[in-house]
Amino acid sequence: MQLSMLNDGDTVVAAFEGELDEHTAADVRNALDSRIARGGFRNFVFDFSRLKFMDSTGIGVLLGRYKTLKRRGSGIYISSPNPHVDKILSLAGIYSIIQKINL
Amino acid sequence: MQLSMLNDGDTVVAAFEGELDEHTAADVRNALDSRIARGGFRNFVFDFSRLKFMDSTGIGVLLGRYKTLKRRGSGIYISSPNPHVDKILSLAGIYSIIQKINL
Amino acid sequence: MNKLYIKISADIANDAFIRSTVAAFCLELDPTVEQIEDVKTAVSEAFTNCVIHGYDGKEGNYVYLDLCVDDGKLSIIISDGGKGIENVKQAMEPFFTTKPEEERSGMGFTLMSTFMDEIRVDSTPGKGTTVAMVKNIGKEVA
Amino acid sequence: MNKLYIKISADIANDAFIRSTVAAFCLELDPTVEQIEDVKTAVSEAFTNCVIHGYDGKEGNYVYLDLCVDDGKLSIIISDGGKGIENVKQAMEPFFTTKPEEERSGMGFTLMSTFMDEIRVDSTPGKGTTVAMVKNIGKEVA
Ligand SMILES: Nc1ncnc2c1ncn2[C@@H]1O[C@H](COP(=O)(O)OP(=O)(O)O)[C@@H](O)[C@H]1O
Ligand SMILES: Nc1ncnc2c1ncn2[C@@H]1O[C@H](COP(=O)(O)OP(=O)(O)O)[C@@H](O)[C@H]1O
Repeated sequence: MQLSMLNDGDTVVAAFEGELDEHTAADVRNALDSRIARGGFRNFVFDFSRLKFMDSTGIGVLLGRYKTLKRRGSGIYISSPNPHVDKILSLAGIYSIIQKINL
Repeated sequence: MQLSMLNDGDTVVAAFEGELDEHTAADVRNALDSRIARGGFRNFVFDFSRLKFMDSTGIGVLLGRYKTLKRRGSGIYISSPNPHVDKILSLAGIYSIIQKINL
Repeated sequence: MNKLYIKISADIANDAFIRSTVAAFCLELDPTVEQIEDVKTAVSEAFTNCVIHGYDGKEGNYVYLDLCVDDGKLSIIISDGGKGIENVKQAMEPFFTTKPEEERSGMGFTLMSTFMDEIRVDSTPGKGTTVAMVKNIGKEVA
Repeated sequence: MNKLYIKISADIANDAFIRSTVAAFCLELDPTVEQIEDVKTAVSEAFTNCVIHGYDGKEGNYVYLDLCVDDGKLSIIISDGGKGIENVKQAMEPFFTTKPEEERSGMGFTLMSTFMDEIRVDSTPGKGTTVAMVKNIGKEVA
């Protein structure tokens, strides 16, 4: 699991690459939280275009970050999940609180 | 395991692709034997450039074909084995009876 | 009929290995990409639950898998000898979790039920938990 | 220390699955490409022997693998409950085979001994055969 954080104007793009499960989630949470704490952005995008696999751990990771970002008043987006990740996000109702976009 | 047989003048090139083990050897033996039985060539090349894996089953397959080809008076060659296949062929002394070439 | 039994250290670092191994074992059924992803997800959920809930992440324990592929069907039983579940019906409800502080989503059993064709959970508090799942696999059922 | 036990149908079609599974399990030791190929070959030889010699290819039997990775070392025990070996010393000699008519080369044990750092073969005629092998793995020992 690789996570790279890019700044695009007032938008942060967190690009996920690899497999997100309970084992790899710890580092992902830390990286996301410290970037969010640093601030200096208006929108936050979870770029899932290169995320190959995700289980329900990913739902927890998203919901956890959603709370903090919402409190900050940030725009929150999910970009380009593959069909498998998309199915899980739909099932869990994530798209009713986080908008899906295509970067 | 894929085996393709090419004719290059009076030379037959048997190109191995994939993994050669006891499970995949049966089809390989049949394909080689029926090509050899058809004749019409002076040289026979085992092209291992795309053979990814081989265990000792491969030694038996080679020695079996060597006997028939020798009886026919054909030239016999092994081409471009990867380091792993090369190590096994060397260990089994195959290069003392079949010459290694690079196609 | 092809059978495989696995006993492996209950270490969450083995999660990726286990789901890939199960996926590789059912390749002979000629699954679609979607079926492979479904199976990997269900296995990942069940294995994670054994490690995280069954054994509370404690070392020195084992997770057991019992697989059979036969006639277009994958049967898989995943079990632990951990703390067990008091109320299985409640545990299987969407969003129910006993570890919200670890950001568990409570969607594990929901994904297993959705992605597999059959699921059966047996648990004895103090003894352990067994999750048995079946999925029909192959181009015809896709 | 990470442990894995496998019991699998003694079907030669499982050979590729087994050697890949063992290779995947020792990835955490950060092996070189050459070390992975060495391990895959040794495992393929031992598994093939259980199926072809131990059970003479008969269906309904199992091969057992017992793996442990720890501290830069892979330990692997592969065993069958098959016909066993009368004379282990002779069986381990290069080019010795009891199945020349099936084009076995008799080089199985030689490759196992060459590619692994330790090998020990125990066999009881009528009871089965156990091959225990050890390989030191990692960039330092390469
Ligand atoms: N193997 C297990 N051993 C003990 N408890 C379990 C096990 N699997 C599931 N549970 C219980 O069932 C609940 C729901 O599981 P699940 O739907 O997978 O959600 P989550 O894992 O996100 O909590 C868990 O929170 C836990 O209390
Ligand atoms: N698991 C086993 N059960 C019974 N006999 C075996 C087993 N493994 C090896 N043998 C015996 O040892 C001989 C040598 O084995 P090996 O060096 O692997 O060569 P090969 O498999 O090519 O015959 C075999 O021909 C067989 O007689």
